Amino acid sequence: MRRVGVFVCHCGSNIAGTVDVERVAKEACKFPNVVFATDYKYMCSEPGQQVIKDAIKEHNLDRVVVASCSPRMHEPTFRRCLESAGMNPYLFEMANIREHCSWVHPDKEKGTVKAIDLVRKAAAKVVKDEPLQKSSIGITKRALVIGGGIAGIQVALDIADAGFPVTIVEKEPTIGGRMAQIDKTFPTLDCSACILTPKMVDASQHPNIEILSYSEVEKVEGYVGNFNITIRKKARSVDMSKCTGCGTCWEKCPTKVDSEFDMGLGKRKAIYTPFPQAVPNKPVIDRIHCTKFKNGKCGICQKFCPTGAVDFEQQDELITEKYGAIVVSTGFNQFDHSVYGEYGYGKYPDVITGLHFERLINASGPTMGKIKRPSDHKIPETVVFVKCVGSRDEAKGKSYCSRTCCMYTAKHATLVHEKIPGSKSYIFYMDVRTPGKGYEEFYKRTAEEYEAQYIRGRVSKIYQKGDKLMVRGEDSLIGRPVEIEADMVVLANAMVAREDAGDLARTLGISYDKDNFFTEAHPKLRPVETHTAGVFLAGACQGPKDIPDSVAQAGAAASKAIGLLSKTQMESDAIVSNVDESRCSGCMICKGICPYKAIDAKIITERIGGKMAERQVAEVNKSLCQGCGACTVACRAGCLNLLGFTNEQILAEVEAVCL
Amino acid sequence: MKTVVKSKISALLDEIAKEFNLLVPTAGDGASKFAPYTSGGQVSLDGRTLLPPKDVFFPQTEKMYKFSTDGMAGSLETLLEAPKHQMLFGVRPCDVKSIHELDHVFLTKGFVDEFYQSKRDRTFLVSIGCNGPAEPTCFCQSMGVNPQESDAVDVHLFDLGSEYGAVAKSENGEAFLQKYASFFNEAEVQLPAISEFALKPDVEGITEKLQQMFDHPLWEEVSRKCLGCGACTYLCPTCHCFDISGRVAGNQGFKFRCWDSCMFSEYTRMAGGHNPRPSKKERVRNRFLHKLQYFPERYGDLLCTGCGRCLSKCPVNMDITNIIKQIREVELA
Amino acid sequence: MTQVLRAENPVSPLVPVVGKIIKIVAEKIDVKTFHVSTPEGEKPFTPAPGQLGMLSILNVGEGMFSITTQGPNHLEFSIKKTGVLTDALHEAEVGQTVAVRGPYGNGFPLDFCKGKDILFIGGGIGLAPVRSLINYAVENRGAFGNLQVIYGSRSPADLVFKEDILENWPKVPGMKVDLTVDRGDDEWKGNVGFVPAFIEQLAPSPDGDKVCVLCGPPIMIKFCLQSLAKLGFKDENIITTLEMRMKCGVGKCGRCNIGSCFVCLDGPVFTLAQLQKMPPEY
Amino acid sequence: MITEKIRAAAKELLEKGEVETVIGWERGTFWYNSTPVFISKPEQADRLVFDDFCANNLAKYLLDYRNADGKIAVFVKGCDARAITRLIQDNQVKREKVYLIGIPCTGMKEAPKTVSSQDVAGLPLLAKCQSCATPNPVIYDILLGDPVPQKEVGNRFAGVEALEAKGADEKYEHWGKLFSECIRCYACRNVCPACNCRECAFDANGLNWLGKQNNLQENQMFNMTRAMHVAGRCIECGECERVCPMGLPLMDINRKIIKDLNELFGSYDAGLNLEDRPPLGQYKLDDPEKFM
Amino acid sequence: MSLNTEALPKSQEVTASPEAAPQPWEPRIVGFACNWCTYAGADLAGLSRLQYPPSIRLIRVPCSGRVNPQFVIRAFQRGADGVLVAGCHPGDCHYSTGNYFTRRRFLLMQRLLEYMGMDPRRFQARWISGSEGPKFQQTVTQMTEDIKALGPNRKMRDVE
Repeated sequence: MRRVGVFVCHCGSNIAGTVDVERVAKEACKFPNVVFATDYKYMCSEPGQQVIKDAIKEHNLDRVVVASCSPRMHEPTFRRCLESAGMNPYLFEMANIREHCSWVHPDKEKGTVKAIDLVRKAAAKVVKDEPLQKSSIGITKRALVIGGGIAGIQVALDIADAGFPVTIVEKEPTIGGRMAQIDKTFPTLDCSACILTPKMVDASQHPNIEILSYSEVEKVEGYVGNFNITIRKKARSVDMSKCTGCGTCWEKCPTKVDSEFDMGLGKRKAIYTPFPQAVPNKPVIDRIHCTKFKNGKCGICQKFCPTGAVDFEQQDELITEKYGAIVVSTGFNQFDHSVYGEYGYGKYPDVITGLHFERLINASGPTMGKIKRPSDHKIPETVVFVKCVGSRDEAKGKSYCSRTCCMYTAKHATLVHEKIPGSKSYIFYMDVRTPGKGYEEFYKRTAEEYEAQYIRGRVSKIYQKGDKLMVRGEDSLIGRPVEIEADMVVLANAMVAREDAGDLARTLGISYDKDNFFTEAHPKLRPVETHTAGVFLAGACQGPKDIPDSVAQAGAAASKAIGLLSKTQMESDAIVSNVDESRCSGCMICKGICPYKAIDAKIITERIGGKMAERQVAEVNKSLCQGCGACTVACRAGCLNLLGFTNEQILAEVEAVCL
Repeated sequence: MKTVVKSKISALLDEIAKEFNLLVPTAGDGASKFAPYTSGGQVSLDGRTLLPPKDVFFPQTEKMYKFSTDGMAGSLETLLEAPKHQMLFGVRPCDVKSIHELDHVFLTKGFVDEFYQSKRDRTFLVSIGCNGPAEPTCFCQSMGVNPQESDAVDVHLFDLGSEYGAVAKSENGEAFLQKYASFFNEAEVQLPAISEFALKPDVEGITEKLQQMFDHPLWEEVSRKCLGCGACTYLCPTCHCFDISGRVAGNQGFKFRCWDSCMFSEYTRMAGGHNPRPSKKERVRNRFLHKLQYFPERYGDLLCTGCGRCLSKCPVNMDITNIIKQIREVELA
Repeated sequence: MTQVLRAENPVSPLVPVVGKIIKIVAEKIDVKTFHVSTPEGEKPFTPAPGQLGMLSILNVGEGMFSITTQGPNHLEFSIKKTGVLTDALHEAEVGQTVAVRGPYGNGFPLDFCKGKDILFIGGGIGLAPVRSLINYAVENRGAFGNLQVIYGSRSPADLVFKEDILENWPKVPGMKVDLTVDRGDDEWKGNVGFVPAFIEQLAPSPDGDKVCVLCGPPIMIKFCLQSLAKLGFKDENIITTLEMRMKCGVGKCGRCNIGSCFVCLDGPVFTLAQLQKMPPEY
Repeated sequence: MITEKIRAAAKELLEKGEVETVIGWERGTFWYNSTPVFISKPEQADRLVFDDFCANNLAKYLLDYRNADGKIAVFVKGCDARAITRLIQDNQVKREKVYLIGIPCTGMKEAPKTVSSQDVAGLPLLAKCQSCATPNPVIYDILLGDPVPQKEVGNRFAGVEALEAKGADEKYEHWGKLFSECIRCYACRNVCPACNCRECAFDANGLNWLGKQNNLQENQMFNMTRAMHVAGRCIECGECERVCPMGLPLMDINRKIIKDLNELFGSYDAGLNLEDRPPLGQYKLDDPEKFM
Repeated sequence: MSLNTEALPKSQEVTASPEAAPQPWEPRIVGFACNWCTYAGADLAGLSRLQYPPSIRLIRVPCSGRVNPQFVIRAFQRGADGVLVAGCHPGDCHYSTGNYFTRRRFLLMQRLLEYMGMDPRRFQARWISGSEGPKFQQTVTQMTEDIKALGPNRKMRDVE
């Protein structure tokens, strides 16, 4: 008979508060096969784990049940504890009597009864557990970075410096991401391009880094250490090997189009590079607006190109590569505040967003750094800044705070003061949040030295009056409505996830939250990992954050990836499917079910009725199988069993719970 | 001979039901079987029931003992309660013989099965004779059964057309006829002639012949069409193979015995996987040899009373009379 | 020819009585001998040599095992780890409650063997059923002629009942014990080789109507029979035991039949002559 | 006429040695019993017969010939042919190892009550043939006789709909009574071409999906599990209902599953063409999720 | 199999919960929760201290695709009053396609259970993601109320 030990945790008062842990331990002794049961204040603590190790030796236990918190939290912890006590870590089950019991059932009596049931369930399952071994698989020592913003570049550089080849896949024609659009960076006001472009150049020149710009990830197959990733290299219509980036083509190109990079404030040609310091500095033809593609005429760029690099016949190219780790750093979008009809965006050209303002003050921007009103290019005297547009607003926008608006609005006010002498800035705010190093001091200087007028209140309406914009709001500190005549209004829009974030998450098989930001494995303990092994996160794609945090996360994600790639062999999980070949009839219905293509047919020969005969049976590739178990239900005869969650174990749990 | 008019039978049954736990052949919806009598209920005294009376004494599932475990300790308690006195009314001679053969198995050879015995000793048997094949598939006459009369009962009723002729076959039978004499009147009777049977297999000397036919290719041919289901064995009044298994729920549990069929594939499979009868050929051969050779060798009777149930319900019309004919036609070297 | 010993049975032969494991002897890694007695400390029943008992752990299952020997108030079962029940038994400890019923089977033909020389041949765990007869012969030494035990196993570590085969039995007057192993190791002094070859090497003479009791894996029995035939042993004098799946143990559930006889009731002990007359289906 | 064609075809195949064995029907105990027969010599071909009582579906016997060296010929009616298609899809039969002789079928008859009445015409069609949707074989090597016109089959789900309309307790009462009649002889499973596992989950002694007792709960578990296992595989050949000794209306269960499969995942009939895959073996992104 | 059928279990629903019992009857619901979403959602409900009746017992499975319809029948057999199968929203499955099969299997299974006479409220399948703690709480609360109204389950239950 098995010798099971049950260990009930108090978790301080988290469990002991609403579950009578002593009674649970006492009842556990009566369960079949349980030979030892005790309770302790903190099972997961060092002394707690020692209690388990001692009990294993003293009562020579061969199976352990811990009744404490969620296995998603401490299952690995207790498995390691068992391993150090010389026991197979898979002869272990947890009963979740905290999240699923003590924290949600105030009635102590009923909570205790439920806890006892959960422990009986775990004990019934552990009796059926068999020792399992992890199998090891090889690792492709190569990383893929999706998104070439500052976070992506930093990750690529760190991994490349560690000696592993990295590929950056960037949707836009150039890397640089959002940061390239920004003029100055708070709090030190050093110029964004000055700190970004060297990194971009480092990335382009680093021997270990390959940049695939104007490309997207099409399909991701395989699993940690062995991802097969199909990348679509969109047709640039320019032959990268021949093009020298001389710029003749985009000078001669007759077609002018609104530049997305300049947020529509400036123009670009049909054949263009988004901004001068683009890396790779090779143009792309915008096939939607280029007359050659629209009606077959023109083709001037091809004529004037000295190296004949322009090639209209170029098609999308699909390449499939093997990678060991993936880091997602696809950045963020600005909140589309058209829902706030009252702010008049779209009706009044002089009501612009933060990024528009960044393009205006940028030296390589459409106005060569001079702040001019988009409507009549006059220099504005009075500029009003409106914060929390779309943030902290569950009704119309996003419930969260976008963390960066307070700081970049203060920066904008500082720059308005510097660039337009005698100008006046007003800032409508709810709160001013300055969580970073030197942030509060920077905000103080803006308010005091640069006389930026902070008004605590929300803006209710903006309307045009003559060539002025009337900004009506309320100053909640003095409790009076306020109306300001402004020449220009800058809205600090919320940071939201990319619109295709959901599709990318599905392609990668990672989960995402209600705002489409990618979900980290654990908010506090594993912020840069996802639940899908081998896929890591960096930057704003995981949640709103500023450049310092993004770069810090980039370093963390890179170290995780390096940690994975530095191993020669990787242990694949022991929870995999297993075929009982003597009973398998080879119908292969399981093969069509497996999402990882881990099941295939194999021919075995055996002696039937005196002569050797061949027969087809299913075979599970233990390294591909991720242990989802969908195949076990499709197999009618029950020859496919998922080790760790076998049919017998789950049936035992069902019976124990219904006792 | 004492006779009773058929129309008074239901009244007689009402009386009996007061004293006995009365079981009668019913043909309500679903298959015809022996079921507790409900006055005015569906009683069908012509033809034989599809389900044999064997499960009156040897139920398909029967709890033997319950047990409880507590860590290493444990206790068990037999679940043997003798049923109230019961009467099995309207059994056909072929079924009477089958009961007699089950007695061989469960009550002799050194061990007595109390579960069977406790029911068998408390059952008063009343049989009704047939004047010919009740179903087209009947062939009891050729298997040594007198369709009109059976002896190993308490009371036998001859079918005389509009009335029954009652003959006591045991003291209990005598007492029964005394007790219910009001229903009977004395009359001279003339047994009707037994009508012709369609199936007349000749079983003369078949046991001896089969002793040399274990490896004969006949079995390969015969067994090909069998599906290996258990219909024949579960409908057969004489088949008595059973399995012992248990059910555990936490610390409580019980052990039960239930019908099993030698035709099932895992019937003789041992723990290590070795199976002395791995394919249909061995299993079909074993079933017919058990009925026509092994049982006669051991107990003296053929283990087939010619009721024809297996013949009528076999999905592929496996016909024991045809197999007997084929065995007869085989010339041994 | 086989006289039948029956012990009375309080209730149905299918309902066991509660027993307890009072001692466990680890013979080798996958064989243990369990000493079983009733909670009151007596013998559940008195079997004859060669008889079987149905041993069970209540909430696990039931299995038929040969009773290798018996003491004044306990029975001994030697059990190899092969299935669900035997696994549970091998993990059980002293004091574990079991249920036991029996005795079943015909047991060895004592009258037939009395007064004759007996050659016991055992292979691996096959020695267990034979040991019940050997111990009976040792206790009633006078009733039997010369005794010889030829016992072989895969390796020295696989030898079971070491106490009997190395100390007790060699000291018994008129009793010879010859051991062999398929693969020796450095301490092993005895013979190395398969049992059938070892038999031919020892060449025991069949005269004096010597009886030979033979148990072991089917493959070993097949070759031993050939060797014994060469040495002139008559079929009626060669006795062996068979192993079949058994459920009721009293010849009623129909499962363990070979031809018309039931291994659990008419066996498990058969002479070679009987076996040759039975259909080859075991 | 058909019988002569059958005998001729079988004799020719065996004489030319094209096939090792021919599986067909022969006359059984009475004139209304036709029973499967396995012929391996040309002269035995005269035992073959095709009449109004050849209800057995011969497809499943091919499972016993998996390791046969030569080809096997088998006579297939409309329903049998669908069973062959399913067995090929389940990799239990290789198309090239089977020679299919198709027979257009006008439906098989119930057995008469008494032996003597020889009149066949008056006998009603078997329940399974009354609602037969594929009288002509969908797959064959040769076809004996020209295709039979497709019968107008009423709403095959009428029985199911009638049952669905009942209240929960009424339905439980209905099925509870029927399932307590089941004696678990497994004839329905052993005759069913969809149940082609090497060893049934219920027979594996280690895996106790099903208790051995015969009570209402275990019978419910058996019947419901079998319904889910043959979901998408049942070709409505009706053999399970025909062979059930207790006469349980098993097709009411299988037809309910087929009705639901068609309603939920698009019209699908098992065994009609080789490329289909059972609905439960695949999915569509826009599958309905009414109750999720 | 005529005589010894246990009395066919009374199939009418016990409406009022038996007052006599000292403890008010608490329905017993067996829940199969997929480890990546619903189990995490239940954890989140715990983290956020969302109270719900203690009638559910969750069995963790790697994916809702692992839940075999036969487990559901076994649960009802052994005395469950309600069964919940919950997993990730289609598209969120950690194993990408697991819950598509769950959806197909249990759409069919629920109709079969209903066809066999089981009250549909006793068997529920839900998509509950890792961030939907409140939805988990509402599902359990709602299901408990439904089943309290229905009373203990008599159908398909081992009559020991």
